[in-house]
Amino acid sequence: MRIILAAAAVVMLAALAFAAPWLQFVLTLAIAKGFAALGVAVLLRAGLISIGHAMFFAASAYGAAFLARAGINDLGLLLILSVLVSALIGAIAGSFLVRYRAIFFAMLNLAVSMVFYALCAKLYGVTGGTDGLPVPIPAVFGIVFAEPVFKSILFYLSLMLMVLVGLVVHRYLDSPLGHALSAVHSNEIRLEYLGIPVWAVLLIAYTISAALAGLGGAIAGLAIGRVVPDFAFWTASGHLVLIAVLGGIGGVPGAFIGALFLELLHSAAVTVTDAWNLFVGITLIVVIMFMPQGIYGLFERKEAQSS
Amino acid sequence: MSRPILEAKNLRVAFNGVKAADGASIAIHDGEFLAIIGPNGSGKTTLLNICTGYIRPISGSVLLDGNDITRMSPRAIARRGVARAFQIPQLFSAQRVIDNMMLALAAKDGLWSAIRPLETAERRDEAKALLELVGLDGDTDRISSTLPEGHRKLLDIAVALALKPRLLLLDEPTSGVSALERFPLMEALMSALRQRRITALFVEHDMDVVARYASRVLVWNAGNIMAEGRPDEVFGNAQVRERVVGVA
Amino acid sequence: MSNAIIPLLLDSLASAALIFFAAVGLTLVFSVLRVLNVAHGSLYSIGGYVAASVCLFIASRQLNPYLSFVALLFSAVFVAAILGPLIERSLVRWTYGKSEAVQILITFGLFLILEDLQRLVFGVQSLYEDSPMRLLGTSSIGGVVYLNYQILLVAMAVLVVVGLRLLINHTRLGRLITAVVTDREMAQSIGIDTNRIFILAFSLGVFLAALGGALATPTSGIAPGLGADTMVLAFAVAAIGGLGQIEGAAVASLIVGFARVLAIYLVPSLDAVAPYVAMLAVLLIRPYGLFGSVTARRI
Amino acid sequence: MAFNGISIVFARCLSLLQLLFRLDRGLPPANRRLVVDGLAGALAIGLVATTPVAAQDKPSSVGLGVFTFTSGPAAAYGMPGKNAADLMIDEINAKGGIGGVPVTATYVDEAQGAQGVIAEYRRLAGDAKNQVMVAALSSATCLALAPIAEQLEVPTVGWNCDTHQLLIDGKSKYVFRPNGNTVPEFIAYAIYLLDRKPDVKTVAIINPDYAFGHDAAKIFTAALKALKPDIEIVAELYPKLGSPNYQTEISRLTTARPDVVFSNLWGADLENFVRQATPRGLFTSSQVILALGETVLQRVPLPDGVIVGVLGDGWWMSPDAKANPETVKFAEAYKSRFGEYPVFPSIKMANTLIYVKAAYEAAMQKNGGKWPTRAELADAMKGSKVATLTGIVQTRADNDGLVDQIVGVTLKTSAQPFPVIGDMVRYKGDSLLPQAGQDPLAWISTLKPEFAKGLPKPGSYKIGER
Repeated sequence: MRIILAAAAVVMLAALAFAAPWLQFVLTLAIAKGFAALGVAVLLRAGLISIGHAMFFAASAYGAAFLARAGINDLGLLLILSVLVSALIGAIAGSFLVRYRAIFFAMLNLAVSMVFYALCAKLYGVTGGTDGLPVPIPAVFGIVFAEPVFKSILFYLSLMLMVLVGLVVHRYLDSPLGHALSAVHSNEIRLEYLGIPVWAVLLIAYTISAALAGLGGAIAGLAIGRVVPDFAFWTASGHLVLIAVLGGIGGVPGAFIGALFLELLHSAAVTVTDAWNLFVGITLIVVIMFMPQGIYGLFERKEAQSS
Repeated sequence: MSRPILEAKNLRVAFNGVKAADGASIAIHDGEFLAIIGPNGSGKTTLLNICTGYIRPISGSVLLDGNDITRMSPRAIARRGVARAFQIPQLFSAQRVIDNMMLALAAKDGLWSAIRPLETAERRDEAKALLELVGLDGDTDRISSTLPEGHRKLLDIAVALALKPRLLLLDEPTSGVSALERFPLMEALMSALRQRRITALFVEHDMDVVARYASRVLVWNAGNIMAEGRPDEVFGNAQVRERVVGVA
Repeated sequence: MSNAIIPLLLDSLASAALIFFAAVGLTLVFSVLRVLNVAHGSLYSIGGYVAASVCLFIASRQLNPYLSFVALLFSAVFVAAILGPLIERSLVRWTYGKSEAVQILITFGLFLILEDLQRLVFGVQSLYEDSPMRLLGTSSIGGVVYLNYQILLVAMAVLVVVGLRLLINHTRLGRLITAVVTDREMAQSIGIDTNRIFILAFSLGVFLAALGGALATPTSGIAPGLGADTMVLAFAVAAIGGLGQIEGAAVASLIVGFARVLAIYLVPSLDAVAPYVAMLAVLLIRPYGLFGSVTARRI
Repeated sequence: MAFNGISIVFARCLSLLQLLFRLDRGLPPANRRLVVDGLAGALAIGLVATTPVAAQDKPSSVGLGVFTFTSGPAAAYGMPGKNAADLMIDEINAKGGIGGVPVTATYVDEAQGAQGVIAEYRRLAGDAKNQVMVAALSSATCLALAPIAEQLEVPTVGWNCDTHQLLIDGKSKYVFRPNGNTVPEFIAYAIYLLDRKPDVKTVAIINPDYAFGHDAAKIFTAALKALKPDIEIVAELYPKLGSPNYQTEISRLTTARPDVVFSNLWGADLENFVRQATPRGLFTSSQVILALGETVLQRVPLPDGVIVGVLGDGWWMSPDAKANPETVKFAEAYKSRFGEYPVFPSIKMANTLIYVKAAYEAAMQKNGGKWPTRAELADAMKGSKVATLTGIVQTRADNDGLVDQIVGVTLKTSAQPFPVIGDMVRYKGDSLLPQAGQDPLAWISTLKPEFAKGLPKPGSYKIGER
């Protein structure tokens, strides 16, 4: 049942973009942010809230820009390498960040991401400062496509990756490592006494979450054609957490559902008022207070009742 | 007598000036069921904390199979075959009972697989067998935080057993367990320990349990060993009767 | 460069004073309520908007210009009196005892709401009203002309540190707050109305944020986005000092001010990086901040 | 019909979604009209995507996507641009629009950041009605939009966009800038400064931290060093765009004790800087150059003798402007509608719209009166020469514009309650610009002190000359 639902949703997305091509851009970005929010949700499972994951989103987009400048001009290679870049940064940052918990973890992630943001904004000679860097259109298997074609390829590739990566992350969360990650949230002492190195469990999760954010960032960079420091600003990180929580951190689809939900909400809000942040803020508060499982939780509960 | 598995020598440790151990030494040998009794606040849990690396003594050392483990982490010590069950159960309260068990089983052998699921038929059977042992086989799919306190305690012990330890440290295994269930639990536990050749050290308040199951008893008081010996010897000691057993 | 030492120190002080008010409010709220208020920066900018609007009104009606000093203070009181109890009762109270993730998200939601409300109420153009600054004139110190208003700001910051310390150590309210900070359950059990303390402490935090915004308006412009920038800077300061430490916030303001000013004098391209590098450096060595302390977990 | 209705509703719903995803600070679009305009557009895209844009019938309106800052600190510069667009479009429509078709504009707020702006641009470009984009104000936005304009083949006219990087590769087909670029703009200040103060030794720079600020500093410095090699730059500060407070920067500038302080801060940043620097004596201790100073003349009291200009020829009170009845009429209409006289961003915007209108007319003349395609419009812009409110703009082969540069100093007069520009000079547009395709910085470094000798001198641009 759940598989059918998910498949239907993916087909619907594909059809939507086909029916309204301009929506492709928005949907591509939505999926990109969904990846990053999924990364945040992975860490939330361990009870760790990162207000800094936009850094990895941005790092990977910058990575794509630099790699393109260095002459790497293949979509697949760009995606893989820039995700590796953010995973590497994630592993390095994570190796000292995962020692901290609760508010300290949040604060340190914020601090690291703000250093990154400030450096991107201020090192004009390297990063182009607040103007950012262009991310040119790469070739796909050696073929250079026109802009609209490339954007379609990128969208359908993102859609495919959403399914594939989603499945992989789902498997990961269901594996011993994934369960150990959730266990960090409930009882770290017991984990230690099971002989499980919490540090390593978290570092792996942190690296995975950075890679996910990086995948999102690379897609976003390619879709937008430009990367700017604002990608890494703390409010961007806050929005990622928001998407993850709105969708519900319980399952992999939550992050993507959260992104989609925000779209619908915005469509409703914008016809009434310009102040869509107001609505997003209110919705966030309402969801947290009254629907702790997020929107995905609604689906889950329905299913539990019907089965 | 055989070589001790675990040996703690000349331990000194203090909290806010209160001495929890003051130069005491203990040893536990292969196949023993060593009970530690003593008044509340005498530092029995602290002793377990030291032996498992959770806190470090001011001075003194802890040896496992003759190797110094004083400065090791609880994790490293656990990986050397020492498991612990806690006075207050330490569970993954948001997870199901069976997941608590399977994670413990995975910790022993299959943690590093990030792609294969935690739940395998093999692991599930093994977990079920242990749950049956402690009498929780009816609760496998419950979220562990919804168990009554006594059952949480049992689960905590089952989790420790799942690690297939050589040495099991039990902190008041029967506290919180109803009087009716106490002896059946201990019977099951003892048979499991014997069957799996697990040495055990347990801190206990219930003198009936101690008298019946301990192979040796050690009386801990104010950071020192007050008396030591077979249960009948120790309970024969007048000082112990007055200061410890009476209180307990 | 030697002729720049006195200006460098004075600028650090002035820069520290600007950020101190927001940071000390954040840290005070955290120490009493154990909640990190992500919307704190918005309260700062609301204070600024209200103060600038009132001062502009005074200027437009050609009232006595010295009234604008009263207006700065009054604006902060006004914002605190209305928003403090409202936010505490409606949102923050709900998060007590919940996880940090929930607290951060709820206040992040509040941040989004307040940012948009400001745009709706005060518009999207930048505001500027400098009559209080002009009234006070200037002084030449070490060959550099400073605004007397900048010196007033430093004095105000010192006043706030001393005032808060006096409040906490020498008043009944202060003792009640201390009791709640030390042991919430104990305080409750001996009959302290903790809810009242929370409202008061939160409102005091709002007042300090709004005061910071109000006092900043005569020397800086206000525009959308100010709240987000202030938030993260105030947060850096509070984290360096140790969340919950009043004197820590003061010292950390000086550190951040000095770091930023030093960067502008020596490596101007790193001015915006300096505060966060300072924050990262301190947190990596002492995650609980310079003045903070951490309590060990017990089994 | 029913199907049509449904698809319109569907398209409307979809169009509403798309503003959502942006990673900036979440500034909402300032203008609801933008959304409403998008509704019709959204549907059209679906159709246009399958039918190539060919020679068309006259549309019901000429759509223009106009990109400017309508919120935040930069709006102090962006709003006068928007005001001028509103006024100019009304004037054009009052005279029958373009080829009989009325003009409508959809405004996009650049304050929402690159991501949102790009999304908006794509959406507007998807609507066949919007054949030309007037984009944009900020150099950062222009640099971000230029590759998309080329990809989507939409004629895009930079109404402000000063950075010389924009058209430097000379390959641009669809991006135009009927304005000066940073090269002539800031060489002009170097020449004017050296004419006025030949013994300048030390210079400090405070510019906003992005392409425009850095480019300007590079060009101004290079020009100064080429023309007077012993000049020393004693401080270079790049505060973040939108910084509210400059007190530390002002101290730093003061301690450096430079002969000259140069700045191309703009918008509310410039107002803030001037308000904060004036009482602290910066304007008396150093000769200050405010490259965009004309925009704040009516808002903050600037002392006399500050070197200011208009980055082009767009000053509403210049002798040429005063001699043009259209300009005088425009300025008065602007004053009566918006409460102050147009500043140079207003004039730049108005001139850009005149340029766009001229392109439509030229294209239609060329293809025999049919409604022009986007490609034909771009073609018409290439190499064009258009008379504007304040002079003439000539489009070079590389799509860059040639306009004259006016520089002067602030001067109080009895005629106006605010300072005006006196002691003016008007440099010819082509005299300060290298040939198309030449690297501007390399070109500047080849300049010799004699270069300035052949140029007009301060005070030479007066009423009745030219």
